[in-house]
Amino acid sequence: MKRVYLDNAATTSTAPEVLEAMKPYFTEKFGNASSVHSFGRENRNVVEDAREKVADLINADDSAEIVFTSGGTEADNLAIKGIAMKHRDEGKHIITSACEHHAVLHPCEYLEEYHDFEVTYVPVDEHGMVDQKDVEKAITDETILISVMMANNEVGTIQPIKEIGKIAKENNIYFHTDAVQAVGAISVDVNELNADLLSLSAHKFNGPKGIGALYIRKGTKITPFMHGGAQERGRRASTENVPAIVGLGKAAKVALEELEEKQEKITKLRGKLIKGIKEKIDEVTLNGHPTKRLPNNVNFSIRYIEGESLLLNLDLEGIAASSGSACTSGSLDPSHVLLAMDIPHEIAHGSLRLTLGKYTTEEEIDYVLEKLPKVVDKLRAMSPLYDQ
Amino acid sequence: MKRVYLDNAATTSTAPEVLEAMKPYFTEKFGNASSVHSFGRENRNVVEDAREKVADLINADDSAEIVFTSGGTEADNLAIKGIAMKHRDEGKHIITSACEHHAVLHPCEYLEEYHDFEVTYVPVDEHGMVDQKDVEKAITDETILISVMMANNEVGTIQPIKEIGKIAKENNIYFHTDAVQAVGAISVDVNELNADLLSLSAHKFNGPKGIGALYIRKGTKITPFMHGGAQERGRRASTENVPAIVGLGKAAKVALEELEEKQEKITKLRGKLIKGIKEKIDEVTLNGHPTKRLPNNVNFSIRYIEGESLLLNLDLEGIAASSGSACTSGSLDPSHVLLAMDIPHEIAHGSLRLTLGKYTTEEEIDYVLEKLPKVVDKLRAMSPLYDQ
Amino acid sequence: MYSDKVMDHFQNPRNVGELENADGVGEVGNPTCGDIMKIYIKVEDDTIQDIKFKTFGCGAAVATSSIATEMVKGKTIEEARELTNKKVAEALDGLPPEKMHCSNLAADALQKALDNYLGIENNNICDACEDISHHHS
Amino acid sequence: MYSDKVMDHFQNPRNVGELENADGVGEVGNPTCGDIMKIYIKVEDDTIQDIKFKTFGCGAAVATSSIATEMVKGKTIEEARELTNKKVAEALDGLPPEKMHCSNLAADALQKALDNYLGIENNNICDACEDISHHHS
Ligand SMILES: Cc1ncc(COP(=O)(O)O)c(C=O)c1O
Ligand SMILES: Cc1ncc(COP(=O)(O)O)c(C=O)c1O
Ligand code: FES
Ligand code: FES
Repeated sequence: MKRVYLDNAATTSTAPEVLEAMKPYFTEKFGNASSVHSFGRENRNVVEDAREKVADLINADDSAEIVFTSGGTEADNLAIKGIAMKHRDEGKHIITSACEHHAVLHPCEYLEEYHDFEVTYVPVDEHGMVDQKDVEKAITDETILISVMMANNEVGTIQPIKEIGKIAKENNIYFHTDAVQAVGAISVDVNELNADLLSLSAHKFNGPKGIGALYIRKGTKITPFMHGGAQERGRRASTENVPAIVGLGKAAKVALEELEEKQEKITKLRGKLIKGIKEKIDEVTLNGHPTKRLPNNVNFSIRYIEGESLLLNLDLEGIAASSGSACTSGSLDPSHVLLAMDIPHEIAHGSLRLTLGKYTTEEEIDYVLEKLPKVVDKLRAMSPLYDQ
Repeated sequence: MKRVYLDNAATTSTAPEVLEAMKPYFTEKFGNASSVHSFGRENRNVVEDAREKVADLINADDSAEIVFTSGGTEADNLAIKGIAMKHRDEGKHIITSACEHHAVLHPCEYLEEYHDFEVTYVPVDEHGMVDQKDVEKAITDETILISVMMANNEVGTIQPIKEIGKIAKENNIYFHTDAVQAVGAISVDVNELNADLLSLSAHKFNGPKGIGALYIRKGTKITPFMHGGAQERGRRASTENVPAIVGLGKAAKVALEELEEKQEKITKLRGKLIKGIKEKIDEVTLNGHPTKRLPNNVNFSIRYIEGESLLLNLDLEGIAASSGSACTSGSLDPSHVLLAMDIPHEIAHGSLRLTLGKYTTEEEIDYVLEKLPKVVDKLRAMSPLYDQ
Repeated sequence: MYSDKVMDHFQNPRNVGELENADGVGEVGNPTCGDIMKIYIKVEDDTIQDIKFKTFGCGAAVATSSIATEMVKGKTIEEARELTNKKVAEALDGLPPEKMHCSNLAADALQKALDNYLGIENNNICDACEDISHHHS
Repeated sequence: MYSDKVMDHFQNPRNVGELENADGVGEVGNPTCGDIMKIYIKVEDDTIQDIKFKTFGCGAAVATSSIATEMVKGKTIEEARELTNKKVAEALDGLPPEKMHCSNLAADALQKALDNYLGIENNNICDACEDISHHHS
C-alpha cells in the first residue's frame, strides 16, 4: 500500500546521511567523551564539533552557550525550572502563553504547585497569536521569566518573538522561547530574537530522537535540572550521548544548508494542499494564522467529524496525520491550543493536522487530495451532527 | 597500534546485534510511538516489547513498572526527586551512602539546598562497604527514602542491598538502588532485593547511550521529573526514543542470555589481572572488597604516581583505563569514593581502574601486564615521592 | 491498539443511518465531550425489527455502535435490555483501557432508545463523558 | 585536550632527575592536593648551568616542569627570574583552561629554587593548589 507521511511535526525520519554520520559512534568510536584516553578524547572532539554546528544553526555567538539535552522536553524543563530555581529570590512570577507545548506548561504548573510560583498564561487570539502588549501588561516586579514559543506545534502560528524578546530585555527579565518546531523549519537567530534561552529538538528536523539542546546566553545563570556528573560544563549531567549528538550536529548542518530551498518547496506544496482541501470539502476552516505560519503546517477543522475516526480512516488509506496534540495523544480532551483559540469543543474534536517534511512530494499531496474528501464523506454520512 | 579497552565501567561499545536491531527505527520505522497512525502504532508495539525485556532482566512482575529515561542519571534523579517531592509531607529525611554516584548525591544535595531536606550519608568501611546496621540506626520518623547503590562504579564493591531492602520494607520506607553498574553484570532481582525503585543504564551493558530505565514498583507514587506530554503513562514526558529503547531491549535480552557465561569468563580474566599486577608491581593495594565485587572491576592504588599521568602513559600504549571517577573527570579532586574509604589523598590520586567487558580477551590482559609495570617504573622514576 | 474485530466494525460499520419512523430513539453524549451517539429502533411484536445508528466519536465509539446494533437486531426488548457495556466490549475482543468508557455509549444509547419506546423519561446524558471531561479539564 | 607540544614534553620529559649537590632546591605543592614539584639548580657565574626536576602530577604538570627547565637552562639568574606561568603556558602552545593552574607550579618551583640559592626565606606552598583543593572540597 502507498504510505504518505504527513505527521512531520510529531517526528521526522532520521535522514540517511545523519544515520551514516552516527554509525561509527556506536560500535567503534564508543568511548565516554569525558574520559582521558584516546577512546574518550576522539569523542570529545566530535561532541564539540557538533556543538559548533548547532550554534551556527541558531547563530549563537559561542558554542559554549549550547547544552545538549535528551530532547525538547528536557530543554524546556531545564530552561524553566533552571531559571526559576536559580532566581526565585528575585521574584516568583513567570509569564507564558496559553498555547505553549505541555513541556512548557507542565513545568510552570509544577512551579505553581510545588514552589509557590505565580504564572500568567497570556491568551491568544483566534489565530493562536500572542499579543506582545498582553505580555508587557502582565509584567510585575516579581517577574523573572517570560517563555513564549516561537512557533506552535499544532497550528503552526509564528509568534512575535522578536518583539517579546525586546520587551523582556527592556524589563531585565529572562526570556525563553521553545523553538522546537521552528528550528530547521525557518530561520532562527538568538540574537535577533533577544532570546536568553532557546529549546530545540533534533527529531523535528530529520535528526535522531532523544537529543536536543538548550541555548543559554552567556552570563545567564541556571540551576541544573539533571544532577550528577560534571558533563556539559556542569550544566547537564549524564554520559554524553555521542552518536545522538553527532546526529544532531549533522542534522543542524544539513538544515542550515537546505533551509531556503526546503522552505520554498514545502511552502509551495502546503499552498496546494490548503487550496485543494478548501475546494474539495465544504465546512472546513483553516486553523492558525493565514500567513504567519510554519511552512510545513496545515491544520483544518472539518466540521461534524471526530479526529480519531478521521485519523484511523486516513491511516487505512496509508496517510499518517494527526489531530489535536500529537504529543499527548491518549488524552480524550481536545487540544488546549485549539480551545485557547476559542474554537468550540465539537469543532476542536474534528481538527486535522497535516505537516509536511523534507521528503514530501507533490504526488503525495495529490494522493491526499484524492482520498481525504472520500473519507470525510464517509464519516459525515455516519455523523448525527451533519444534517441537523 | 594495539588498542585495549579496559574502561567498561565508564561505557561499553554498542554490540553489533544491538545496533542492527536499532537501525530500522531511524529511517524506515521512525514514527512517533504515541501517534494513532500505523507509523506510530508499529513503534508502540516495539516499545512495549522492549519494556518486557527490561522487566525480564530484573525480574519485575509487570512491564508497566518500567519507565524509560535518558540514562542512569535521569533514572536516579526521577527516583530521588520523584519520591521526595511526592512524599515530602510524610517526612523530609533521606538516607544514602557516602560512596554513591554523583547522580544520587547531587539530587540529594539539591533537596537539602532547595527543599530543606535532611540527608544522612552513612559511611563505608575501608572496602567501600555500607553496614546495614548504620542504615537502620539512621532511620527517623521523618525518613521517607533510603537509596544505596547495588554496586560501586569505582571500586566494584557489591553492597548488602537485600538486607538494606529488608530494613526499608520493615520500616515502611521507600527503597531505591542505583544498579547502573550491576545490571547486565550480575544477577539482579527487584523482588529478592525488596527494591521499590531501581536505576539502570543501557550503555553500561553494551546497549546504546542516552537510554536507561527506572523500575518503579506497582503502587509506588512519584512526582514526575520530566514534565510535558503524557508519555510513559504520565511518568516521563518527551517523544519516545524508539531506536534507543529497542536497543536497550535487545541489550537486556542478550545480557540475560549471556549473564552466566560472561560472568565466568570475566571473573577469570580479572583474577589473572589482579594477580599479575600484585606480582609485577610493588607497593600497590587493591581497592574495594576482595570478594564481594563486580566481576569486571579491578582498582588499584599505585603509590607515588598520579592518576592522569598514568592514564596518559597507558593511553600512549593503547590502553584505555580510568582513575578516580570517570564520570566526573575534569575535576582535580580525588574521588569521593576513595576518600570515603579513608584512603589518603596522595594515594587516592594514584588510583587506577581497569574494567573488563564482554569483548575483553586474555591476550589483552597479557598485554596490560606487560606494559603497565614499565609505565609505573617510568613515572616513579620521575616522582619526588618515590625514594623519599 | 484496537483488536481486529474493532477495526472490522470501524471500517465496515453495520446498520449506519437513521430510521424515518422509528419507534424509539436514544441519544447519548454531547459534542463538547467529543462523542455523540444516536440509535433508532423499529419494534414489532416486542422484537427489534430494525436498528440504525449515527455516531460522532472515536474508532471505539463507531465500532461499539456497530456491534451493539448487530447484537440486538432481531432480539426481544427483554433480551436487548440485558446488553451491557461489558458484553459489548467483550464482543469486540476487548478495548484499550482508556477506551472502555466508549463502550458505555452504545449500550446507554440503546437503553435510552428502549426507554423512549417504552415511554420512560430519562434526562441524563452520558455520565462517562461528563466524568472524563471534568477529570481532564 | 593537550597540544602536541604538551604531549611531546609529557612523553619525553627533559631534565628529569635530581642534582646531588644542588645550589638551590625549590619545592611546591603537596601530595594532598595531588601535585608536587621539586626543581634542583646548579649555578655558576650567575648562570643556571644545570637543572633537574621531579614531579608528581598530571600531564600538564609534567610537561610544564619539563619545558620550564629547558627554558631557563643556560640562562642568567636575572633572566630566569622573568619566567612566568604565562610564558610557560605559551611555550607549550597553551593549556586547557582547567589546567592553567598547573603551569603555576613549574614557575613557582623555579622561583623558589632561585630564592633558595639566593638565601631568601619563603614558606608558602603552592597557592594555586590550596585554592583549588578548597574550592572543590
Ligand atoms: C513545541 C514543542 N515543544 C517541545 C516538544 C517536546 O520535544 P521532545 O518530544 O523532543 O521532548 C515538542 C514536540 O514533541 C514540541 O512540538
Ligand atoms: C553507579 C552509576 N550511577 C549512575 C550513572 C549515570 O549513568 P548515565 O551516565 O547513563 O547517566 C553511572 C555512570 O555514569 C554509574 O556508574
Ligand atoms: S467515545 Fe469518547 S473517546 Fe471514544
Ligand atoms: S598539576 Fe594539578 S591538575 Fe595539573
